[in-house]
Order: sequence, then C-alpha cells, then structure tokens
Amino acid sequence: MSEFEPKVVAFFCNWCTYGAADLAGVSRLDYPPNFRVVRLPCTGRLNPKFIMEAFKRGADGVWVSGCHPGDCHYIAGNYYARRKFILLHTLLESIGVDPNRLRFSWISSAEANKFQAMARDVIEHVKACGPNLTFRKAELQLDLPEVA
Amino acid sequence: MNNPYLPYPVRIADIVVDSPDKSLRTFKFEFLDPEDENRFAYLPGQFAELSVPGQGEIPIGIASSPTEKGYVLFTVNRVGQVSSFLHNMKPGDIMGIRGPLGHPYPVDTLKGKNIVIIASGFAVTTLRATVVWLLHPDNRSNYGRITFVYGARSPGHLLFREDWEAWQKRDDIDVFVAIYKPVDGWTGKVGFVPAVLQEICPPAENTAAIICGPPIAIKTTQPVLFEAGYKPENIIMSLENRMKCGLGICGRCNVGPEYVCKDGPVFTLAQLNELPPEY
Amino acid sequence: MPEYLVKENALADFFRELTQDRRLLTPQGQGENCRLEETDPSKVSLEYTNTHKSPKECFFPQTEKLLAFSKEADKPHPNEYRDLGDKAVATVIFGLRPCDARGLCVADKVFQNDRFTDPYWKGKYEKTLKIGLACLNPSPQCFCAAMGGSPFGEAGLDVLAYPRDKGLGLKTLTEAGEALIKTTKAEPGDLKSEIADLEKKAIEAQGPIDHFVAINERKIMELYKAPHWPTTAEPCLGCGVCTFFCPTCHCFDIQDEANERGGIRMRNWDTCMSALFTQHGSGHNPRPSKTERIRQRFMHKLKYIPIKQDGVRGCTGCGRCVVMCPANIDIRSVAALMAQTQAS
Amino acid sequence: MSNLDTLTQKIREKAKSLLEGGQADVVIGYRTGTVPLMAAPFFARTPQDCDQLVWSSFARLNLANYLPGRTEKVALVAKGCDARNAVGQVAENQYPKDKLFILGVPCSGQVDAAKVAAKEPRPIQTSEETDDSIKLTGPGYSTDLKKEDVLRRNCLTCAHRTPTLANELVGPEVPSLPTDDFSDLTALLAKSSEERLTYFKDLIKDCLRCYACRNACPLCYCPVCFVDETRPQWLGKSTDPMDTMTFHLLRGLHCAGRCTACGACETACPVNIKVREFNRVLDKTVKENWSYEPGLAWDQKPPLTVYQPNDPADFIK
Repeated sequence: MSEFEPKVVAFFCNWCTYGAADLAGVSRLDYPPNFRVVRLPCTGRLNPKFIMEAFKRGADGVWVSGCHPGDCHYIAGNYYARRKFILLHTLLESIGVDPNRLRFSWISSAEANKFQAMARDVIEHVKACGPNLTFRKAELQLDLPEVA
Repeated sequence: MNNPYLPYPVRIADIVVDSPDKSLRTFKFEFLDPEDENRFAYLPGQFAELSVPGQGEIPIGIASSPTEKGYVLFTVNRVGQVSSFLHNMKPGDIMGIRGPLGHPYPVDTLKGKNIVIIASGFAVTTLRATVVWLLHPDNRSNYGRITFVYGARSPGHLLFREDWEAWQKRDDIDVFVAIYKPVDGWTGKVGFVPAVLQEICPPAENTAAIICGPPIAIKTTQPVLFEAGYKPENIIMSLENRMKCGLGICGRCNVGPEYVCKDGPVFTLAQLNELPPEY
Repeated sequence: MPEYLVKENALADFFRELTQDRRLLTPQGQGENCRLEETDPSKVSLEYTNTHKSPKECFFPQTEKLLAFSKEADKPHPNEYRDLGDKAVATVIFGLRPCDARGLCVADKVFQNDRFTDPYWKGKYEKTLKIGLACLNPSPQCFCAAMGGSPFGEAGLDVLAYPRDKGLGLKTLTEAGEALIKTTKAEPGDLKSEIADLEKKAIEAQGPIDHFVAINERKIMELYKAPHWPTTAEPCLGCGVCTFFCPTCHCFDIQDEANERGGIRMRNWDTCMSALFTQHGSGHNPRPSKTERIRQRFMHKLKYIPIKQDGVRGCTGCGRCVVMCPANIDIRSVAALMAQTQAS
Repeated sequence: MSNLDTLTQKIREKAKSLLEGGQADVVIGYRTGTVPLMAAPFFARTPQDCDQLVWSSFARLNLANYLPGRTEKVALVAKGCDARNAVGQVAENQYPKDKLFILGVPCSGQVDAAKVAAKEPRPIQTSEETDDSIKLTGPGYSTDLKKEDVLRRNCLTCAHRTPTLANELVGPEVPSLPTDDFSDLTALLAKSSEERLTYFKDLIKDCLRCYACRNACPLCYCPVCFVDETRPQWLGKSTDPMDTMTFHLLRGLHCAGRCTACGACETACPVNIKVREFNRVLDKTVKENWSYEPGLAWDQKPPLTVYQPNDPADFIK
C-alpha cells in the first residue's frame, strides 16, 4: 500500500501567512502539497463551523494560520480569534480529537522559512495520526439497485 | 409498485432568461423515456416537483399546456438553494420531474361558462397553460367568452410575450396586458391589475374568475370582483405553500384540514373562507 | 375471533414460536430506557408502562433513505434518481399499547391517503403483525378512553394480549392474527367476560375527560379565533418534543445529500413547532409565531384530523407529550380551553 | 408554614403590588404543573393571576429565556442562575435594564426528575413537597424521598444560590455551596483520547436533534440559529452522529463563558443527555484562563468579546 497522503484544509490570513506561502513559492522552498488553502481576510473571520465542516467532510487535518499578535491588519482581529482558538483547541482535544489534527500558527508574510517548516510539521503530524476515520461524517452509502 | 417519490428523468432542452434581472428563467424539459410523457398526464393548474440531484426539489406550476406535445415548461424564480442551482444548469443536463401533483383548475365544471383569467407577475405560468388549453380547437367551443388580464412590473418582466401577442390578434379571446408604471415605447395599458380589471371587468353572470399572483395582488383583486357581482364560489385561486412531498403526507402545506399539495393548490374563495388564512 | 391462553411455563416457548420466520420486537427496559427491540424470546418483559418513544419509528424511522443517484452510472443515465426500495422484513411486534396501535392507524391513513401510497411506510406496515398488550394499570398521565380508545382497544392490532396469571390471555382480531396464533401452542379458552371486566376497571381508573366532545361541535374558524391561543403558546419553547414523541405525528422533511460520486434523497422527522417548517423561500411565513404554530398542532390533532378521518382524533391519549413537554403545555388543559370556545 | 409556602406567599404579594403599581406589565413565574414534579412557566398579567404563582423545587426551567424580544415591563421570578442570565441578557443588549424587575428567590436546589424516576420507577400520580422531602404517590403506593438525594447535579455545586443582583429578594439568603471543581471532568480528561471520544460520542447517541436544549437556553436567542441556516447548510438534517456532534460542539462554543449552569438544557432534554458536559469543558477553560463568571455585573463583557494581549496560547506555533 502506498504511503498515506493526508488531506489538510488550511485557513490562511490574506495579510500574512497567505503571503508567506507565496514567498515560499517564489523562493523555491519546497513543502508538502497536501493542503488546500482557504484564504481569509483575517483569522478573526474564522468561524468554528468552518473547521467542523472540514472535518465533517473528511479532512484529515486543519491548519489555521494568521498574523503574529500585535500585527493584525485590522488591529485586533487575531487577538479575538486567539480566544476562540483557545476554546476550540481545548474543546476538541478534550472530546478526544488528536490535537495534531488541528494546528494553529502565526506566520508573517516575510517568514517563508517558518511557513516551510510549519507546513512540513503539520503534514508530518497528520500523517502520524493516520486517516481521519472517527471524526467525520459516514460515507454516503449509495448502494444503488442494479438496473435491469 | 409505483413509487410517487421517484422523479421521471428529463433533459433540459432549452432555457430562456425571462426578466432583465435574470431572476426568472423558463426551462423546457424533454422526457428521456417517451413513455414517461404519457404517464405524466396533466391539466392546466397542476404542478410538479423539479428534482435537482443532490440539491433537492421545488414545487413549480406547469407553464405548458398538455396540448403542447413533446415537452413541458416551467418558469422558475431564483430564491433558494435549489432554484439557484437550477438557474446555473445548462441545456443537455439531466435532472428529474415528479408529478403531476395537485388538482388542476376545474376546466370540466367551467364548461359552458365565460372565464376571466387574471394574472399578476410571474404567477402567469399556470394561467398561460390554461389559456393555451382553452384556445385549443378541441376545447375552445366548450367555453363562452374568455378574457385574459395580465400585469407585470415592466415590459421586460412580462413573460410569454409571443403567446399573448398572438392571442391579441385573435377574436375569440380579449387580452389586456398592462405594466405598473409608464415606460417609453410602451403603448399598452398602464396600472396595477385591479385597476385594469375594474376598467374592463366582464359581467359576473355565468362567469368564473381564475386569479393567480402574489398575496397582495390576490387581496386587492377580490374587491373588484365582488363589486362586479362575482360570488365566492366563482372565484378560483391557486395557493402557494411550502411543500416537500407533494403527496399530502409530509404535512407542511396544511391549511386547516386541507393539504395544499394534494387537495389544492386550486381552491374557490368559498372554500378558503372556511379555512384559516395560513397561506 | 376466538380467545387463547398462554400459561406461565409456556410463555418462553410461545415467543419462540412467534419468531419462527420473522423477527420479534418487544419493549425492553423501563421508563426512559423502554424501547422496542429485537428480543431474545426467553427475555420478554410484560412489566412496562409505555415505550419511551412511540412505535412509529418502526415504520417511519427518524431518518430514512428513499432514493439514490450516481454521477457515474451510465445505465440508464447519470444523475438519475433510483428507488432504494423498501427493505422491510417480516416482523411481529409484541407489546404495542392500544393507544400506540391507534396512532399507527391515524398515520396509516395519511401515508396511504385517498390519492397516494407511500411505499416505504406501506412495506413495513404490511409486513408487520401487531400484537397489542392491554393496560391493566394505565399510567396517571394516560387518557386513551377520553380520546375514543380504550386500555383494551383493538384498532390497528392483529392480536390483543393481556397479562394473566403471569402468562397471557389472547384475543385474535384479524385473520392474520388468528393464523399467527394458530402456529403456536396457545390453548383456546373463553375469556370474553374476563376481558370485559378488566377493560371496565382500567377505564374507570383513568377517570373521565369529556371536553373533547364539545370541540367536535365547534366550527374550524370558531376554534381558530378562540382568544386563548396566545396565552397557551406563551410558555412554549418551540422544541417539538411533543411532535417527535407523538404516535400520530408524521411530518417530515426531504433532504438531499451528495458527494463527488453521487447522492441520496432521504426524509427526516420534522416538526410544525419550528418556524422554518412553513417558511417560504421568499421569507413569507404563513405561521410566523409560536401562537400560530401551537394552534396548528392542537387544531390538527383535535379538529383537522377528525374532519379528514371520520371523527377519529389525532391524539390517542398516550400521554407522552403531557409528560415530556418541558413547559408543561398539557393537551388536556388546552382541549378544555378549546371546548369553552363560544359558538359565534 | 413551611419555607416554600412563605416564599410562595411573598412572591404573590410582591407580584400583585408590582402589577398594581405599574412597575411591571407581566410577572413571569411558575405555577403548579398538571403533572407531578413539575412547576410550569406562568405569565401573570392581573392581580388575580398572581394567586396561581408558586415556588417549589420543581422550577427547573430558566425563565430568563422568555425575556429577549419582549417589549413589556417584566418582573422575573428568578433563582440565582435565572437572575444571572437576566443580567447577562441586559449586558448583551437583549432586554433593557430599566424594564426589568428581578424578583429574586433564594434557591435551595431543584429536583431532577430523572433521579426521582431512578429511585421510584413506578408511575407517579402526585408529588408533594415539604422543605426537605418529597412525598410521591402512585397506584397503590406512597414513598418519601429526601430532597437532597434527588437534586440536579448543577444544583449541588451552585455558588450563587441567592440571586446576586436582584431588585428584591423574597426570602432570606441561603448559604452558597462550594463551586464546581470539575473533579469528574479532570478524571475524564486523564483518560486516553480514544476513550474520551467514545465517551462523548456515546453521550449524544440518543440525541433526536429536537433542539429542546437550545430552545430552553436563555443564551440561545439568535434570530436564525446556525443549525437552521440553509445557504450554506452547515448541518445535515439526518441523525448522522457527526452532524449531531457538530451541533453539540458549536452550541457549547456559542455558550462558552456565558453559561450559568442553570441546567435548563438538561431539564428540557427528552432523552436525558448530559448536554452540559460540553459546556463544562469550556467553562473550566474560561474560568482557568480568565477567571470569568457570567451574570455578576450589569456591564460585564463576555470573554469572547474582549481580549488580553497576553492571552495564554502555547499551542499556537
């Protein structure tokens, strides 16, 4: 069997981590291609239901990344977001979701190297968790009757 | 056993954008299995559930007349999840229609009578079907004088222009088409439907009125008909409630003991007067 | 139809005989945990008041798949919905309370109405033999007799059983029920007068509630315009617990779920206590507030269904909504208010 | 006269004088239920209505739930938790402070119907209450239960049994209890992640998604709840366990830090799910990180509407 390639949904702030990903690209820093990026105007926009939706649909991991505290383009969006993350992180960990499946980071648009390192770290840890079989919706059983 | 939840597979044959804001589109469907067209035997005033795979179903009045063979027409207003998805589908796409559902306008009991048909906005669909059906050579001689009153916001919002322009040229139907506000280049009538009706309302004797439109239009049209002497049992209306199954089972379209989908959607005003106004 | 006896020492064999070519569901557990379950014939309990949920879920599960389509299927067409069929298996339910059996009759008239037949309901309903268990000691919150039923009611049942000397008394009610009991070693016996006595006692234990009759005499619009609806509705939380537990409530929502390979169409229980239930796509809502919604529920149970079903009420007096409602909106008190409505 | 009767008497007197004096248009309190172990919400609008008001240990619903969106002047018969929720609603602009009169009732705990049913499984016909016991009668029996044995679990760790910000108290203060130390939760959290996931999945396996917990909750006043949103639809409508889990997790998050542990959700739940288990995980975090307790001041800001530059978040890399 080939190695497990996880699917990770990444929510990046437009003003920092999204730029860092760009910079990593133009700097030819290679990183694993396992994540699908959703661009947010600010991590403050991140509603926990987005994260649940990703897991429900079978994401093996979710990665949220925004501006360093104090650097928010909207002054304090990430401070508010941080409080949400604290609760969300605790809640999911408490009910038994491996914390390696839900990762958070602060990466500025200049930190391409941190982006590369973090991307590798996220994917490596999700790989270690294995496929998400327990925290997702059941596959639709189509079991169509045979057509005569 | 015949499963009433199972839609007939159809192909979108054509899509016509009907209004300047593109919120109305008329879909022409062809049955994939020609036998299904015979099974889908309907009369004007009935509706069907348009079934978009993976999205859901919406109940829509049938805009074509059974006298038009080979296809069925539905005009869909874009409001919710299913209708928005449907608006983005393309000719050739495969979906389903389930029906016909509900009761038609009582064309049998109206035989021998004059009929005035009053349409507001895009509720004209099932009334367009009714007029096409009434004007068909097999049916026309069974009815008296036919009057068609139709109003919409602007010339662009008037649906089925080819049809009513053709009817205007005939002498076996009186056609009055109006827009609500004057616009350059419009030579027809101007004014809300009740006002137009007041002007031209045919005498009540041996005449039935069929009204379809948004609640406000229905409400304001009734006094005009009362004034002209129409009795509640001769005022026929079509209700629109939220529906899911269309079979009188799932329960959400109840108006009193009646299920709008199974027992309606066509009711006389006399019937509605005995029911709670929950529509 | 004749009566039969099953003695205490023959009880386990009797249940084993019932399962010969069908599965057996009986109530298991007490109180909140009492539910209809597939049962080991040696462990059938006769000691319970009511199942926690009504038995409608055996015929109309909370979530039921109806149709499915595949985007890939090329026969006959991709995206064409196909019937998943009715997967009903031959079943016998032992221990339906007479109120719940009547509830199934009311729902059956909706699922198999004057114009359409619901194949998913019909399959399960017709493949299930229903053995009722009469109530010798109705619960204090029961009022089946006031709703036109009886603790020994027979509607909707194939066989009516009752506990008798740690065994059972049986009365067969349909040909199918008679045939079923004939396959067992139940002994014939004459129980007519015993049943009549027990029924009388059980009805007397409930005490009379007579205001339901007055509702029949009021017109729809008189009851609809009654002044008490806003105060009746005021404590309502709008949760719909009453509808989910009701043996006659049958409303559902149809939903599609899809992925990249295809999708299914399913139905899920829905409740008229929710504002979304009737809300149009345009935002217009014929029942915009809980006053209209509460009125709808009680009018439907006590007025609309009797009109459509020859006087049979949509409430069978099982008492579940009375006990479960967190705000204590009690159908008996509401009916009393409706009965007081003045004729116009 | 028992303490309960005295409280009932005081509530009626005060309710009458508030209605007669025009300080309130409606008094929201409890009346005796039509079934045993039940005090039902009751809306008194005339002095005569007030004679139906009662106080008992069956007053489990949270009446602050009826405040949002109301335009009348309300006098609210409130336990410690209800009063804190009313204060919270004022702080969250759901009801104006100047229209609210909190008629505080020092509360010695409410009875858990499920605990009673576990002790007395036979059908119950009547329930009568004295200050420390409950007498149950049913067909052919009668039993006495000690009230302290059948109180709801949230009532056993209630730090604000006497309403903190009432306009008036109808009885003498009752001593506070040691607050929830989350010891059971700490034990649970020490288990393996698989065990915890199994525990929480098992907890909600009977959920019908009737949303009675949401509707009984005074914090849940959103005009459109996320479970009812359709475009996009965040939650499937079936009984899929992950949709159900999503509902409970997000409901927990929405209530985080605002929950007063009134227990109305668990009271309303028809299948006895310990709904508050999710809230408690969050309450514990909120308390440890920001030592916040809701409903103790009129101008309190819920913890998710403010921030500290040094909020602790080591898990963010």
